[in-house]
Amino acid sequence: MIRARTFTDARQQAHSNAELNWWIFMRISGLILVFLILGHIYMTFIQVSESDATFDAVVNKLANPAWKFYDWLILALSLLHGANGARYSIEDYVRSRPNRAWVKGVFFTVIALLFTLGTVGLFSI
Amino acid sequence: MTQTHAQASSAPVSASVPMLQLKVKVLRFDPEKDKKAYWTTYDVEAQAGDRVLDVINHIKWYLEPSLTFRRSCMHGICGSDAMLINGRNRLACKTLVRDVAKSGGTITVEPIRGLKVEKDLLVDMEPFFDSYKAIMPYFINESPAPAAERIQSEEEAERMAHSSNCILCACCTTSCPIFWVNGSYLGPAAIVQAHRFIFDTRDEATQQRLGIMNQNTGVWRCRTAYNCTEACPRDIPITQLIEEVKRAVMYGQA
Amino acid sequence: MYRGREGQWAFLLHRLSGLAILLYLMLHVFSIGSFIFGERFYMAIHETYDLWPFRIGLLFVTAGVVYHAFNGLRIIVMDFTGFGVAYQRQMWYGVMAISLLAFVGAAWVVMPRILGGY
Amino acid sequence: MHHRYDVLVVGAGGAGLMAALYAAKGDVSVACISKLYPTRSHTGAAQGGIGAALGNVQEDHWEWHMFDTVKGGDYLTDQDAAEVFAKDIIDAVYELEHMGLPFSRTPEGKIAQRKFGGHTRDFGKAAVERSCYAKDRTGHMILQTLYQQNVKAGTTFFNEFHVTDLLIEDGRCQGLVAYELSTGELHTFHAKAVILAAGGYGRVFKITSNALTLTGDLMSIYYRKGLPLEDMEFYQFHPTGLAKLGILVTEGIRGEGGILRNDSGERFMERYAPTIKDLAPRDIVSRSIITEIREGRGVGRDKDAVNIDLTHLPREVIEGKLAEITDLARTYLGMDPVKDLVPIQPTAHYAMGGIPTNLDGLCLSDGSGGTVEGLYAAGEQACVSLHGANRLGTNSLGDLVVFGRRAGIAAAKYARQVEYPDMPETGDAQRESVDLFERLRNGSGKENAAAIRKELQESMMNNVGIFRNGKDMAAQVDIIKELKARYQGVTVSDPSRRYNSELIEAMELGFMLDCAEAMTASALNRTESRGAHDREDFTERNDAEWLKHTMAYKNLNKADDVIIGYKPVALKGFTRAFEPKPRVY
Repeated sequence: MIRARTFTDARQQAHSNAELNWWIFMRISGLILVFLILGHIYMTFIQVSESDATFDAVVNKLANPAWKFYDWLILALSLLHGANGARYSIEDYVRSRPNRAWVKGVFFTVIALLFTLGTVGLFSI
Repeated sequence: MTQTHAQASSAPVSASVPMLQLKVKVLRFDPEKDKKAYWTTYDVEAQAGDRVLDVINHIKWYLEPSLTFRRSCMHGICGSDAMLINGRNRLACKTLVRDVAKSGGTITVEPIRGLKVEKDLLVDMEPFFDSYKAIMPYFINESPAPAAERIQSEEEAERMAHSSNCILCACCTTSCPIFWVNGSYLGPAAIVQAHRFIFDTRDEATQQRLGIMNQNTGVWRCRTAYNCTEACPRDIPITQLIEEVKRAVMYGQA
Repeated sequence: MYRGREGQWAFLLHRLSGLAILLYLMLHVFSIGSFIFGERFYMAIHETYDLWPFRIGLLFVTAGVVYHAFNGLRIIVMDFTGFGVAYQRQMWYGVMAISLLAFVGAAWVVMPRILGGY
Repeated sequence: MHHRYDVLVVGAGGAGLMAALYAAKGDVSVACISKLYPTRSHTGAAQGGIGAALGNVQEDHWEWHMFDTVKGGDYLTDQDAAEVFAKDIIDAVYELEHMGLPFSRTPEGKIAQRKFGGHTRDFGKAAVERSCYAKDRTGHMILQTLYQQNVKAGTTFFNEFHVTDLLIEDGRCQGLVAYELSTGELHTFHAKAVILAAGGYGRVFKITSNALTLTGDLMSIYYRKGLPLEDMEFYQFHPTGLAKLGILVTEGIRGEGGILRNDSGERFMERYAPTIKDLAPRDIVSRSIITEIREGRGVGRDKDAVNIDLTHLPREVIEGKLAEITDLARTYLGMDPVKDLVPIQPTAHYAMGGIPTNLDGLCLSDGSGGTVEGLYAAGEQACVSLHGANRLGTNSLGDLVVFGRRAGIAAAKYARQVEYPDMPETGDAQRESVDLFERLRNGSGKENAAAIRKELQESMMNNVGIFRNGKDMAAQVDIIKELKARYQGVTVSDPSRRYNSELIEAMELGFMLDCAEAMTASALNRTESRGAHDREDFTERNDAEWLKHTMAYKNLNKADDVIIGYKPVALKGFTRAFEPKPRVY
């Protein structure tokens, strides 16, 4: 969205709550992720060694639907939280509109693919 | 470049006042002849209580007449002389030499960032005032005015005490890391102005202004870096005001 | 460099840690998700991760996550309370202390394993 | 470049913005030209308040305000102007409030008012709360509010345009020429009516509360046309400027209860004005302070200041209602008014004189009713002679809004009735401005403008300051002649076209020299003491000979010569009149 140069422009632009909703989402998802991710790191990195995260260990753990849901929640929330955070950065630093459009396009596609991959992976076990 | 020494103070000289030896490093740029900005250092003497503006004026008047900057009132009310002094945005007339340098020390002076440099320390202020104008910076109340004043309590008037104190010097907006990289952000100064009207109990256009603040270019671009609050020469708690506007938008739209 | 104070550095670190975490997250989702392509593919990636530079990198990711998490809480306090703004500096020093502790603590636990090859 | 507007306003301070706003309401095209950005104007530095007999705190009447204004002006005030003013200002203040100005409030939610120097109840019985204020930033709020309203009204602004010449032919103003700072280009503006509101010329003095940009440009341009400047000898020294710096410390500080003390802590104003003490008018307080200093009772290293004492006031008052000056004292002197005495000294503050106008702001070309058609003036620039020989505190902000508004309305009305005047060819119109710049750019001399300016400021301060005498002022006439000769040798070294501030400063010095010349000649000529004009060699007010306005003309046929004429004082208002009496408080 370009800057309103006059107040008429400004008035016309002023009717979307998208930014507000994202802003609230960042805070709520952040609050939830604090617990989910710190727990996740503790359980998979501090408590056990990286060497323990073998194929079998992962498959075994994810056989439990509770862990499945836990991990999927992290996947979904953190990708959204991260993607929106990155969108903030892109909108801050990429000033030309055409560039911004394709950078965003490529980025969101990658995120969507990762989300699909993660979801399929989680629920295909 | 080394220049002759002279007295930079506007105050009467008295032999008992110790003079500080200073190097003043100014970032200069004249698009008529320079491809890029360059630093020039001037040697000056000044008193500890002199304003940095006194020192810069002295350079202009006696050492380098082509040095260009804006200034007017000399005491922090007109908002002309916002500059980047020793790495921070300040008004040159509200910054005393003793606060930024010791004898033998260096004062660096650069133009404020995020706005196009026209010449030396003077920048194009139009984009800044465009942002200001975008928030409808005027009182709106279409209902017929009473014969005397509109009544407003002392507490209600006090809600505007900080925001109405703004002198539009641009110290805040041009200290904002987001504004540096993206001028489409309305910036702290415009939001402070919006705050002044949003929290004026007599004003009737609160919803429109909240709408403008609710856009992509409005308050949500604020990442609470606090540079604006630190830079404000009028001690306006800018970040706090912006947060108040954020909450007003949130509850106003909810 | 603009000589901003605590708030500026808090913002910059928050943004940088956020982007770093996002990058790690993307790699992480890809590597874990890759087990749908079979055990050999997964283990090939995983053995690379098992090398010590990656494991030390993970320590930094941990510190980054802790910083991002607690600075995020600081931001929420600032956004939703009147006093948050007034105490932002003190809160940031708190966040830095917690991040440092988390880094040291995690290193304390993890370093022996890395050095021991486990 | 050529522009055409029905009404042009020069200056974007309080008077200019008010005039632009009201001219626009008169259904004509309006543009406002300012050498600064509008919000940089020095109206913003006014602190204390705007006086109007609203009676929100104590009973008050416009007649009392009119009386105080006339008496404050030492009976040189034109009483018709004072009557119009005292009535109009009440509505004007309410209008400002309706424009959203964030006034401080009384507990009932009305506009708050406080005491101010020279404002009394019942024709001088005791001080009255008349100054309507917004903390101690009233001028700032007025300037911001008026600019905001102009943004709303869509006024066209030409920012950073320096007016270099007025086009006047056969007693009719045709427009003006202005220099665009950002390009170095000259622009011709064609107009039906021009309103001058570009402020004062306080920078001719060394210690002044005025901005660096207040160099009397338009007064000087008017004067260079052979047109008169009225009452230039009356220049107000504000009693309280921060020591050494001259930065204004509002009179509101005394309105809130601040007390002036000398080196022994004595409240010396009790000796000079037993009735209203520290709240006496500015000329009296300034003289009292200087007398204390001269008699060796000053404070500070050079014993050239006295103290203002606020320490007995509650912290909330000092940091709330007087926040601005508290900040200034802390910033510049490192002193905290809550616990420290703050050293102050008188500072050059306000020109009572200026371009003579009638009650509608129409400029006068002589002392006997001649006018310049289509040319108006308002604010400090103008002399409606509301302030007479001494202005009361708060009456400058009042002057801006009342006479700015009247000039705007009158100019728009005039512009609706007439056709555009004939305009000279661009080359002819710009000739004088081009010559001016050519001379400054291509001179051969090596004089430094800053050095000349410094000498002017110091000599004016010493010779035409608070206490004056014939000998010093005669010497000053010669000094100004010499400085003007040296000014011819000033050459601008910066050749650039864009943003050539060296060129501007050199041009402004020329304007200042003119103002100083008219001022010194008028002051030397007036052989009495009245209001702010205090002569050691003529210590008494002399109504028999001098109850008249001075009109100073530049002699166009003889260099450095000033012709003095006179204009009668309006001794009657429309409904009230006050006989001249000795002025005691």
